[in-house]
Amino acid sequence: MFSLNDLLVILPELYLTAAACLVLLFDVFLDDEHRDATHWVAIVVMLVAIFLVIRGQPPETVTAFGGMFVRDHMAEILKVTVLIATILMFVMARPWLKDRKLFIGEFYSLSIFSVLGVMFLVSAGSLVTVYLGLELFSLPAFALVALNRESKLSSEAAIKFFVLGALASGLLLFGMSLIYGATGTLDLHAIFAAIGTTQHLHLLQFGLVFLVVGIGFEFGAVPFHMWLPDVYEGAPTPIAMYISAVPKLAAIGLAYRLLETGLGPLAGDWRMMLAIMAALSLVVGNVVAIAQTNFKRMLAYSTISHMGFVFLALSNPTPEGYASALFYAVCFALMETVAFGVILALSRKGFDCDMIDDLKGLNQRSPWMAGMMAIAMFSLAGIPPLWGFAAKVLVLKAAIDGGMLWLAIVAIICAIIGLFYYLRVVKVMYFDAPAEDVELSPKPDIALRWLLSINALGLIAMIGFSGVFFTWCQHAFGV
Amino acid sequence: MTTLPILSILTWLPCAGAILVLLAGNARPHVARWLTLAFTVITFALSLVMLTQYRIGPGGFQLQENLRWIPGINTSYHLGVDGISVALIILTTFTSILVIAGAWQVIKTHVHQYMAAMLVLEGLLIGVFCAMDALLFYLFFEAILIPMFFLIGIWGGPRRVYATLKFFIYTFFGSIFFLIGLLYMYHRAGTFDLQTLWNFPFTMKEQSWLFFSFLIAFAVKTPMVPVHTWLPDAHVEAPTGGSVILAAIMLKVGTYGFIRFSLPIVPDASQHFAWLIIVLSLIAIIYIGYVALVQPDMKKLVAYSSIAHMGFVTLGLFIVYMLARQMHDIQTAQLGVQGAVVQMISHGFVSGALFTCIGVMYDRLHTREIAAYGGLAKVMPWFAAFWVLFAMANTGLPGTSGFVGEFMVILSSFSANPWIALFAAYSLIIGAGYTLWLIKRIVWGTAPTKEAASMPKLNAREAWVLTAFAVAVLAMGIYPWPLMHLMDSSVAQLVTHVMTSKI
Amino acid sequence: MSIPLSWFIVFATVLFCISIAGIFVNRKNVIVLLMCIELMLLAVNTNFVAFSRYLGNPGGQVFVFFIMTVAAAESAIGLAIVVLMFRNRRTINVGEIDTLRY
Amino acid sequence: MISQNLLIVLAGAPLVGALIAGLLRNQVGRAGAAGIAIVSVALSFALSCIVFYQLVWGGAPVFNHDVYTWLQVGKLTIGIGFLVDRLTALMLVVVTFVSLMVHIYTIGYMREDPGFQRFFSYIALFTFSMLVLVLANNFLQLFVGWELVGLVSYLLIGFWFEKPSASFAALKAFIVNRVGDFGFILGIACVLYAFHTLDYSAVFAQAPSLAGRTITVVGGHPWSLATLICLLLFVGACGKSAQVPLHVWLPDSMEGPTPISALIHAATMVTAGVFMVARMSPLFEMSQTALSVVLIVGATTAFFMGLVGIVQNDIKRVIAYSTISQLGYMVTALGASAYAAGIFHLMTHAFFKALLFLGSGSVIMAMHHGQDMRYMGGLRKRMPITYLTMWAGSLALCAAPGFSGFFSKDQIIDAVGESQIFGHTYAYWCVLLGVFVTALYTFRMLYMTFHGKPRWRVEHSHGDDHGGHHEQPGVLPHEPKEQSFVVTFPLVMLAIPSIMIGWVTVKPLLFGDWFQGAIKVLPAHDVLAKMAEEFHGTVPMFWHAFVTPAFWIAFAGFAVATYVYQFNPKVADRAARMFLPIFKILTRKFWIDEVYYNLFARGGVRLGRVFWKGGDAGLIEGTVNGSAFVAERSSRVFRRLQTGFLYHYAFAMIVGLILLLGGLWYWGLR
Repeated sequence: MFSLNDLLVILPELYLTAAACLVLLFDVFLDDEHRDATHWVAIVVMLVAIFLVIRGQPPETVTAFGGMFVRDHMAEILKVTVLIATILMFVMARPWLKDRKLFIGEFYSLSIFSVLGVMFLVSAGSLVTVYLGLELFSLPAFALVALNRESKLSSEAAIKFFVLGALASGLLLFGMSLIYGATGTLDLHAIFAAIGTTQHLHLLQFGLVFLVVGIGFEFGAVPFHMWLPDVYEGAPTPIAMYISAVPKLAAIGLAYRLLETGLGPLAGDWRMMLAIMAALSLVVGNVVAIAQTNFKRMLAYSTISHMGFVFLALSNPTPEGYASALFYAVCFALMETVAFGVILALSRKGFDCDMIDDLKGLNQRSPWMAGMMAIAMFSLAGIPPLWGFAAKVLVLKAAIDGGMLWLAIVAIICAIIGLFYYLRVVKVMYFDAPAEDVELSPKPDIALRWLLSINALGLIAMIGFSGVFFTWCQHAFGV
Repeated sequence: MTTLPILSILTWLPCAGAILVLLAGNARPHVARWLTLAFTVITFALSLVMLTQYRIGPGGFQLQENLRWIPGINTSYHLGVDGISVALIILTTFTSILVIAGAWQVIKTHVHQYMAAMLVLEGLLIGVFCAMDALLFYLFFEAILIPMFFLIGIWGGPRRVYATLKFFIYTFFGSIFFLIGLLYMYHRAGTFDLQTLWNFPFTMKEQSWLFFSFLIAFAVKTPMVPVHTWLPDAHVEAPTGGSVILAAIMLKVGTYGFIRFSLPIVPDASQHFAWLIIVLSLIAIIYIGYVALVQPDMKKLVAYSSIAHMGFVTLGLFIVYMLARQMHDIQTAQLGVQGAVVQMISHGFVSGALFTCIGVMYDRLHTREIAAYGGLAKVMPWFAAFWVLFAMANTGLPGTSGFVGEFMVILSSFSANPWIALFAAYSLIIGAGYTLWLIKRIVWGTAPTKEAASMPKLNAREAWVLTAFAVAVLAMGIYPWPLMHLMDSSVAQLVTHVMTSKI
Repeated sequence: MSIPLSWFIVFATVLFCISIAGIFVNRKNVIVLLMCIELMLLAVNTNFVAFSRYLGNPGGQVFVFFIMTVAAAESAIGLAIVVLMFRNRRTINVGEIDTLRY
Repeated sequence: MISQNLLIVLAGAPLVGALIAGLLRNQVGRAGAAGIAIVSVALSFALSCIVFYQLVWGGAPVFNHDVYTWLQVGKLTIGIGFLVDRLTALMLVVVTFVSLMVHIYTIGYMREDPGFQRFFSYIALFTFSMLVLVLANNFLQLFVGWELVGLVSYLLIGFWFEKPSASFAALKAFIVNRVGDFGFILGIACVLYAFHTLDYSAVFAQAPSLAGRTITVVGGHPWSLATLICLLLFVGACGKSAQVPLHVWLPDSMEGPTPISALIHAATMVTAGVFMVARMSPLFEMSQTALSVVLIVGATTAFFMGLVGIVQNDIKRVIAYSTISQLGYMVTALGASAYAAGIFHLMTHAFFKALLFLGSGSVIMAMHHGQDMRYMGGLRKRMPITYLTMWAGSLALCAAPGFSGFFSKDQIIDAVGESQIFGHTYAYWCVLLGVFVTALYTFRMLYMTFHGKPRWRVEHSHGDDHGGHHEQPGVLPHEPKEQSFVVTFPLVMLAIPSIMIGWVTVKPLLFGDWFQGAIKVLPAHDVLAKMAEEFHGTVPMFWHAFVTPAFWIAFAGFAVATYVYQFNPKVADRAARMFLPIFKILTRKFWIDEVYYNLFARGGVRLGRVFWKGGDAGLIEGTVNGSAFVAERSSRVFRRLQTGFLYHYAFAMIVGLILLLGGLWYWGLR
């Protein structure tokens, strides 16, 4: 039976569970003009959660509940990043939500619950916790996508997200059942140990494929990417921002737990699958993104291609590889927040700044915003001296060290293609004349502007601190 | 020796200045202008300080700074300069001042952004020339694209968007393979430190692959035939300042890359494929010469002539193997490399000056068509004098800087193989052909239109900028020894390093 | 005389395939999709129970409880979304939900 | 002992003059510019005389030092310095003297020209460049001076830049010279390859080592290194000294003001090639082949270009072709290893040809910038000084016994006669017949200009607008008259040496070792030595002239010219009609210009277009933009995969699943 230490280990999660419920209750007693209170409370909750995560972090890995819950540095980094990303979303979303009468408490409580799911997922120690974490994360996400009840697009996006998500988790579960059958345990480490002795290797590999599909879906890797563009486009922009950043981080945890902790010995099989998916994602993502006119949709395809980069690193199943993947995912999340943040800042009541052409002549209208967006774009394109460059270098290096030179070359060729659409955004903002009818003035919301600026400038500053951060990442995987 | 991190200051001071200038905002263009000028001047002064601190005798890399950057992949913030980079840095800082002065009233929209971009560009270029870590070099090497992208795209001519996108993607295409090469080297050598890589024994097969990964990057930047087509467009559309920086300094980054990477890291592959480079260089000299001959647009003409002149640089760099390894003629080999480097510097001044001249004319008639001009000698006599001087420098007339490099390269290439010298020397004829035909059409004769006949005289600012260029060109042509002395030991070290095979 | 494990697995696999087929063969109604998803989870459950019985390890059956709970929540959300869909679109015909594409 | 500072002042003074006259043109004004230029050149003339004196009589040793290091790579050091031996000294005096005369003359000739100061700064700059060339003590500096004089010549030919013909001629001159320099620089490179130094003394010291050394340029055919070096250098000489086939620029260069034609395109610059070959005598002596090439080229030029001179009507062009032909004589002398004779003729020619040009210039001024001899005539009375000096010059040119030209040219003819190297017979006939041609065109020119009835008329109607080339030919605003002192003084000053100089110089220059090793001749080639045996002093040589074929041939030329152009001009036209084909060939100058223009100028432009449109715009750009287009297109195609239908999405997932399974089955299962 479990001891109090176990509760201490999952303190952040426990706290967040309680906090989520509290926020929900708290919000019930507020009327619309005091809604801001919920906002600030939610942010405080998140900050406290960050504090708890970092503060209570034991120097070395500890497990709780008979190994069902693992608390290690990787989980810590992922949790902190997710929490930060969510805070960013809260702050940047507020004005947007207010404009659309969507500024409601459910937004916050749902988000917090979803984050909670991620936190369980990334520190899961057994198939059960993996599954529960995943569902706890995705069910609120479905709801969030449908947050805007009047919007046709949102509901369509929600339907697609929901059905495909359910399908994916079904596949994942089926794989889990097979692996359970082959190894006779749900505990990941036990599975790892059992693989050496099992007689049902085929069953195991069979299950592995299903797991890979599930993971691929979470990442949004080709050919399991179909949901991603539609959801990005259909979902309310803040939610799209959330979905672009958080699930990717969760998926890193998911992949590491399942594939490395659980099925490490089968690396020879799954790394090839990941490599193939990586190549497909890179090609499809970059090529299709060129023709997009909707900014969010373009970002979706660019996300797909970036997931290809993450797989590039994962296809080198060494701590170095995982570290690079983690680095990339975190970096990517923070780049996406900037890109979405800018269009959130530029949207107004009745005007969603989500077509690329809406950004025309932004440099004349508000140079600062244009600068932020340009930073995000160049960073996504992996141009130095921006953070995306460091991430790209690390990932490519991981691939080459893993003997996947061909994949690296595919990746860079696709990166060249990718340049087309990132540069097009910059071109539209800087070289085109602004369209008369739309007036592009960023929100007067101070918090948003500051946070956005910090986030964007961070992308430049982080190139200098890449060393430090990468050391953390390596540390997270025990290098 | 002082502990002042002079190189870092040189690199980052302009960038810091850029931020200040941006903060100055669009409302007060003059503040931006003066701030920028101040920063460029200070940087130039500092570069002179660096020159005094650099001890010429021993050569080698000095004023080194080394900080941990990404220990995870064993790359560090490692700066250092040898004679060649010192020369190039001073070229950069010097030219930047003139560019800023040249753009004084010419740039009217988003002045602060223009100035900031220029400053960032300057800083990054200096960074390229002092980076001693391969990844750091790549960082600067590629970061240059961003400010240039904006310079062409925002303040450029009618087809600026096409030109700038082409420029960016073209060069990115080249450098990304370079990146793969770097990572492969890391994979083998376990470090990005240049000095380690220079001595790392790569096998012939690896060297060949690495050679081409380097080649594609530097060939695009230099640019060499057949990947040169971005340059004419970029030049034609870029604002004057952009063209000047592009021609004067950015092209040098490519050849500098050859010096820092291709020659020392993969010497055997370079020897094996030297013929390729030499052939391409000769094609650049002759083929491009003919293409330049028929350009109706002044800027295109000068842009093409730049390509042809850079051909001399690559030629001088890659005959070193024939001379040093096959004929064991170290001295002539040094002559070739030295000539190539001198040509880099000289071309910086000459092409910079020529583009400034074209800019001066463009500001008056807003066209670059050769046919639109004529009789400058009567309309703007002093300006015409400058034109003739720089044109003569472009044709490699003795007494101007243009002569020195070409002379040395031709001389040394003859020892390598008379035919190379024969084709290289052909530029004496074709170069004179296209340059002086241009002069004949725009400086001599009579003005074709009333506007062309009534162009206002040079104003003081333009006159000073051109004078500065002229002084540089003449000084280098009449007394090039100090420059060579500055670089001599570094070149000698390079050649001796290149001589020893890695396999 | 007991039923061999393989029968269960085959049965579960068949169920699973049916459900999947249902998801992309069905062109009509979103509700059918929800049913298919339920069916899929049932297949998984059968697998878990069978395995756990034969391995003599209760973990699988515990997992099944969780799955059933989650399934309930999932279908709740699913139905909610479907309702929303119908409110906005006046249709829940899968073949007509293609505003978001390309 | 010659002091270095003296030499620096000698060479630098004209540069200073040029800079002041050019850059401060408005501050110093017209008089100031002229004064400064003249003073500076006069100064260097005086210093040259001092140097000459010190060297010849003062017993000063040869001066050879670097002033500063220009280039240093490893052990290779190239400096800018001075080598002053008797060859240099002679050139110094000649150059500075003629230059000074021309400077003075210019005051008169350019009096009304707006570009007065510019002109002075140019010619002063030219003097400087020429001095750099002459004083060079290494190949680099030689090349520097070589190109600088080319530059100034370019600027001066195009001096009246608004005239399209002028700027075209300038361009042509520069590019043709560049063709020469192309060979020249390769020659220098070859020297470096052979000797690993560019210093004269070092190279000449090692020159004998060339014997037997070969270089393989075309696979399997080793060439003599010496021959290659000399031929390449000689290409340069051809360019500067307007030898066939690179002579085409010199006639056009007459577009420049007449003083320039006198100074640059007759007296000094064009003789640089001759000077250079003489300077390189130690090298040329090493290669029979090179020498006979020189010989043949020189002889050809001497004869055929002279022929062209006969049919010219522009007074300056006649003298221009005569210049080419005379240069041919000098080069022939070099080819026959009679370097001294070549230099000697160079000197005399400098005087009398400058004289002729300045004289023609004075005529042209009188004719209000009309240059066509068909509208001249009968000027004898009106401008006596010009008339007499021109006669003196012409006689010298035709080698009339006693005149300076006689001494130099007859020696050349004899030398060629003595020479034994390949092609000497051909050369001998060329130079011999050349004498006839020379006499013919010279006296034709004299008669058409000064004798006979005036073929011009005076109309006071249109006022005092100058620059007569706008008016219809042969119509003058006012009577032609003798020019002012500044014009006539140089004529006289030049006439004196044209008449005298031969008497005093022929013996020492040719038949003693006057040059003291500045010129090296192998005993085998030393034709002058052979001639020295027959040489019994200057006076006997003078009397001996009347029994030489050369004299009588020249006299024949004189006779024909006199008969045709003095007594019945009809003959000329009849002859022209009778020998129409030949006449046509000559008037079209053997069609060389047309061929060059169409082949190189036009052809080059056409080639450039092909390269540009086909290569750059077509091939490369096609690929670049094509790939971008492909990316765009494929994007449009692939995005269709995202149909928007839920079941397709699900289907895609399942397909992916099955593919992975299949892949695993195919490869992974073990």
